[in-house]
Amino acid sequence: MAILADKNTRLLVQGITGREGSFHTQQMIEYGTNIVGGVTPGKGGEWVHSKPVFDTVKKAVDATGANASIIYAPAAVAPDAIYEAVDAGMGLIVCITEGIPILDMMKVYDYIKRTSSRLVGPNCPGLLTPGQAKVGIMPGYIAKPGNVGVVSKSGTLTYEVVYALTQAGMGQSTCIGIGGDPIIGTNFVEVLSMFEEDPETEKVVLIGEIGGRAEVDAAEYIKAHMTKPVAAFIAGKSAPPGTRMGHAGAIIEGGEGTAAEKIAALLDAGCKVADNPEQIPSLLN
Amino acid sequence: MAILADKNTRLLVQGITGREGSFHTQQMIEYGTNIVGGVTPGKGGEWVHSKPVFDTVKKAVDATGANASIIYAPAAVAPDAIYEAVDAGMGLIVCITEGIPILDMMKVYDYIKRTSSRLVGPNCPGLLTPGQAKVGIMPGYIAKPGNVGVVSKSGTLTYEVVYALTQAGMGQSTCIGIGGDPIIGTNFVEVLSMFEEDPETEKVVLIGEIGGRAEVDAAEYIKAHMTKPVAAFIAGKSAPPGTRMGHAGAIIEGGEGTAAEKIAALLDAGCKVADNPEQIPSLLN
Amino acid sequence: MNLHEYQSKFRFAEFGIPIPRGKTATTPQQVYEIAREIGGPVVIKSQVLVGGRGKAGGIKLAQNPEQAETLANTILGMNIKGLTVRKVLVDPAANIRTEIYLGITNDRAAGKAVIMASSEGGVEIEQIAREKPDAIIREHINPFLGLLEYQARNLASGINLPHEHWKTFTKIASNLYRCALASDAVLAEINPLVITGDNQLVALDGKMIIDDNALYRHTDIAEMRDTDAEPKEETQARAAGISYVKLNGQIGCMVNGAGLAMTTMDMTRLYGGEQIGPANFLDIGGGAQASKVAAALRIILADPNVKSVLFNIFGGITRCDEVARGILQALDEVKTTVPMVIRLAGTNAEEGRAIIDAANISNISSAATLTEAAKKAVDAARGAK
Amino acid sequence: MNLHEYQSKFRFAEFGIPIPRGKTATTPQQVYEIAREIGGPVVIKSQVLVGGRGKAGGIKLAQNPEQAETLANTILGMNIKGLTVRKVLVDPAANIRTEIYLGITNDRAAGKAVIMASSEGGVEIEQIAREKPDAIIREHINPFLGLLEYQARNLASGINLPHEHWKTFTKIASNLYRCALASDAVLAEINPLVITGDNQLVALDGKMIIDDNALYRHTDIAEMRDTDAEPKEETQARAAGISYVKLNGQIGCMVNGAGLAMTTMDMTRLYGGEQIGPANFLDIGGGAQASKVAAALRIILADPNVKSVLFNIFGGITRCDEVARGILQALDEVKTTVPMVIRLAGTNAEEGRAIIDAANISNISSAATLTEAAKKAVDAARGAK
Repeated sequence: MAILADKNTRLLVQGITGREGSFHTQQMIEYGTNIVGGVTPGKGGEWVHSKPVFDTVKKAVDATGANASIIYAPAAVAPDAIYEAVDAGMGLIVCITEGIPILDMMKVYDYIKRTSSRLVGPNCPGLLTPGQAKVGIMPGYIAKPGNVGVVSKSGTLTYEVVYALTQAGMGQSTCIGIGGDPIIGTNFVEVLSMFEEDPETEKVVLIGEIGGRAEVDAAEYIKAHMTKPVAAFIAGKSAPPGTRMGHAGAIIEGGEGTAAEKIAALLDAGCKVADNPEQIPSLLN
Repeated sequence: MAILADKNTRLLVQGITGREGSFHTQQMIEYGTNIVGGVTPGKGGEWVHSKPVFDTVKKAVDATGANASIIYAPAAVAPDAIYEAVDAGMGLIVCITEGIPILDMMKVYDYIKRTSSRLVGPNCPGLLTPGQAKVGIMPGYIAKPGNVGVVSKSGTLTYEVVYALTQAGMGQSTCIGIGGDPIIGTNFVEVLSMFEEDPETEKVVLIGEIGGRAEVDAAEYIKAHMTKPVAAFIAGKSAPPGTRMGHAGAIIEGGEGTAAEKIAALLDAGCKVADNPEQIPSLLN
Repeated sequence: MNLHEYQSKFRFAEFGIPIPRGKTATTPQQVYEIAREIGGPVVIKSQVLVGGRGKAGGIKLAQNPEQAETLANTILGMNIKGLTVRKVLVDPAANIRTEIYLGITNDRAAGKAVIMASSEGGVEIEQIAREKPDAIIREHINPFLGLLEYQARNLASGINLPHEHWKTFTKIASNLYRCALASDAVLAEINPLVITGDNQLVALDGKMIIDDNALYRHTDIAEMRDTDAEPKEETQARAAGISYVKLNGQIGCMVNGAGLAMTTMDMTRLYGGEQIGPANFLDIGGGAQASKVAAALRIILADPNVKSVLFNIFGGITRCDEVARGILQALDEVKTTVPMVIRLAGTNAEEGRAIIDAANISNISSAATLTEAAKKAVDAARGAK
Repeated sequence: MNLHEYQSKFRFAEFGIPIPRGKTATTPQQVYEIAREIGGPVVIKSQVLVGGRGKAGGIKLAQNPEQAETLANTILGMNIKGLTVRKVLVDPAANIRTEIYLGITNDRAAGKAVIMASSEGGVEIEQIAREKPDAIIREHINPFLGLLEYQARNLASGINLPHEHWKTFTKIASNLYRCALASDAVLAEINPLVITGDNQLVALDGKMIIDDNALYRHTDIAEMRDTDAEPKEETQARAAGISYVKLNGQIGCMVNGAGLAMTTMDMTRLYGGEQIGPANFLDIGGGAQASKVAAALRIILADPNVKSVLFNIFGGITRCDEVARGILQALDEVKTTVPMVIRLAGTNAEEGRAIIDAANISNISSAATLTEAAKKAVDAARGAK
């Protein structure tokens, strides 16, 4: 088991011939991910890392039976790539692309939520089900199979925590980076509910940051619905209000979205909250 | 019983202070329709035919508990009026307005079909549940309560048929003009299924015309699902291809949408099809 | 509203679609000048709003300006399916390697626009649909998202377009959609879209039909209407707010409501058989004010084929006695001896008929039912033959 | 990207929103000329990208050109929250009857833009939200439909705007939405939107924040960036492709990844207590090429408050030994005696640390964990005091 992706996932790479797409395709193949092909318009018929390249997602799906897609397209064309994947019936779409304008994402979000496709990201490291599938850019070696579910808004901070878990002997069911943009396809609550239902997941780690109220919503969900223990860390305690900290979503606006209120909500929900991400493994014992 | 509207319908008139809106409001009130108020932006606080006028649908709903709306707004603003009614949670929206551009209606249609609101029209005479409610512009005296359901794309042709039924002693459960535009909120099949389920309706009359394939879809539905007898008439047998006959939708394009193919489909579905609308009452015996 | 080929193509060009660098002319001399300016062979294309111009001899290839002028002499003024050619488009002759179909229209059942492409361009899409349905690639267009880039690529992929043309083709598809959207077009078609000998994509022929209901927001397009290219009566009807279509029968019809107007036409054919049928579709709209009835009557009677006139008015909310008075007033203004049958139904229909009968005008009779009225009108048309 | 008041208002005006007919000036003489041209009392408003300009004395009313010049002398060059006033906007003084709030921002939870209005204009929306939450009327904007007319009317109705102003108000709301949309604004705010003594609606103050991710399609807006109005280091960082925010602490942080960068900041505060904390947020992005590290280091060291530097790099797919070499190369280019703590984690972290240690540079030490690194950097900063 695990959530969202496993060894049966038939993954397509949109933007497979690009520098980043090609590099990570190789990484994903080396990890053992079941990549069935890729798409780059105008390059149909070529091969990348022994995988067939198609002109359109439709053709790729017809030929390979792909049921999931990962997108490495540039920001200006990434929304089109997402629509193409949705309209081709992809069940899972992971969008790595950084820098998609919020107006474009509002449309994508409104559109996709009326379909049965699930979008993870954009501007996220993707997901990793240790030992089964790597759908994204997380370094594979940091993880090992186990029963801790990890969900995070961040990239390298997630790697830190996952690596710390692995080194403490705690393997992971699935590790998911949902992205730090203001509008993302899959939020904390949705992932938490998947972990709650996943029989393989026994404990959960949530890594949040300042900005928005996703962590507060997560705390409310945890309080009301979760039976599995959750340990959390919130980045940005020392960030001043009104300034964007890298991630488009990481900004305290109108006094809302502070680390303090998020930590308070999580503590109130019964989570253990770390001051220091290196404490996380010990909080799960 | 009856379908869509009855004496419990709490009707709001959007565009109540306009010439047409005001005239038909009086007609509807005289028929006994339960009109609870009207809306004209900027005229909130006024009264028309002893009914309160509100600035917005939201305010009108809050004050009156309206659950249905009829729209007499001009074509350029009618889509906005429809969105306003949908977003205020109206269950039934009847749009009388003629001449709404098709591009505008495509958006309305895409939007409304994702909500629980039902739109009848635009460019239609509305509906009439004899003895209970008149939601539209059909002359009330042509109808009488009974068990024949009438559904039509047309206006005066509908009046002809309904009047003929009444004069032949056959009352109606509900008479509905769905409109002759290429894109309409409620189609034949939807109304037929309501009539099929309505215990008061025992027989059905369908009045179609050339253009599109709505009557062929209706025939397929009748063949597959209807237990009640259906008599039909299709206008435009003598119309040449490629020319629009008044209604925006009444045009035979690319050899499709002819009266002949529609009549054949209806006959195949077991309907009785009249050559002359004055035969309709006799076909129901 | 239908646009001429040249109007459609010039509008396409405004949206970045490559078209031949042609010009329109109304005289053979102009044709000569344009052909000389273009240099090399030209095609002279009659601009009339009917299909089958080529078969009718309305499209000709000329090798040089002199031949162009000669051919233009034949084409200008010729009659194609009842329409006189008053204008031609002179385009440079193209070296055609491949013909593609690309068009946008509405799919009513889906409630969406649909863009279609086919590698079998140059013939009518209906013909392709009948003969090689699989050769048409379709993409429905979400009205909120518009045509997406990937959809244009799906078309290119579906018609097996070589990769080298994808960029240009998808740009043309996107521009065609922008043009259709900005024009409220219910049809926007490039047929054929050709690949030339030197590997260029060019819209060789174009067609647009604009949503009449949307013309209020496109005054520039509304002004393009070529009233020379339609029967004069249709122009007059439009001005009077009447919906009118000329047909080939003998019975002029005046009806309120489009569905009832078609039904009335059908009744004249039902009882008239093959010889006798409707002379027109005419919907005078709500009410029946004398002035509008008079205008409609003038339009109907201008057709020399009309042997009798059938009024079919369902009173509805207007009372039939008022309608009867309006009709009589109009008949007083428009003098004629053509036999007329007036059928009034609905509120106060009997009073209305009594008013008509009391007027006691020799060429006017009343009828109680549509059947009776249609039979009387057919008999009158037969008698008048 | 934040726009100045004058930039926002001038852009509003391009979209048909009425604004005062003011002009900007950079010298007291220009202020005098503008005030004379306007005639009557004027308001001189400092153009700096911080709130609370009024309280800081950056907004003054002048009765005549002479007084305007005198006041401008005080305002131009003054320091407001660390920013120097280099430009003022000179607006005619308004006769204010009513102050309204009207703004568009994003509701992340809904995934939609939201337009808000309040009859309690003139104060910050957050303050209204805290004190009179019911006084804010909200309408979510469907990204495909845009702001509908009825929604603007719901706002007018909700704030009890007199009917006579509805038409103008809904037009302003619609134009504000068009402006926000066309500018990819994440905030577009008119506060206050005033009704003047002679019953006109005017946008007295305006604010816009543009989505940085969308600047690629708005070169006109990108050019409006006032680099004078932000710390010089942020400008340099942007040019180098580094995400940098200046803070007030003593420990310079250089990290890959935004979340990890914030965490590193937090660790310096966790172990540094109230006295010692982060001097900056800095995300150098993927990898750690020597040139980028060098650029980041120069930016960090330009801050005189910096007493120590903390590198925190999670190797990820890049190997830590490569990262270590890159850092050493950069340190070779940028000479400094500021103590540095380098923490490398991930692939080949130990090899990386070995490379750092082997370089044996007196002011550089390595750390295995973030905790250790943070503690060392804090100690170094304390020692350097």
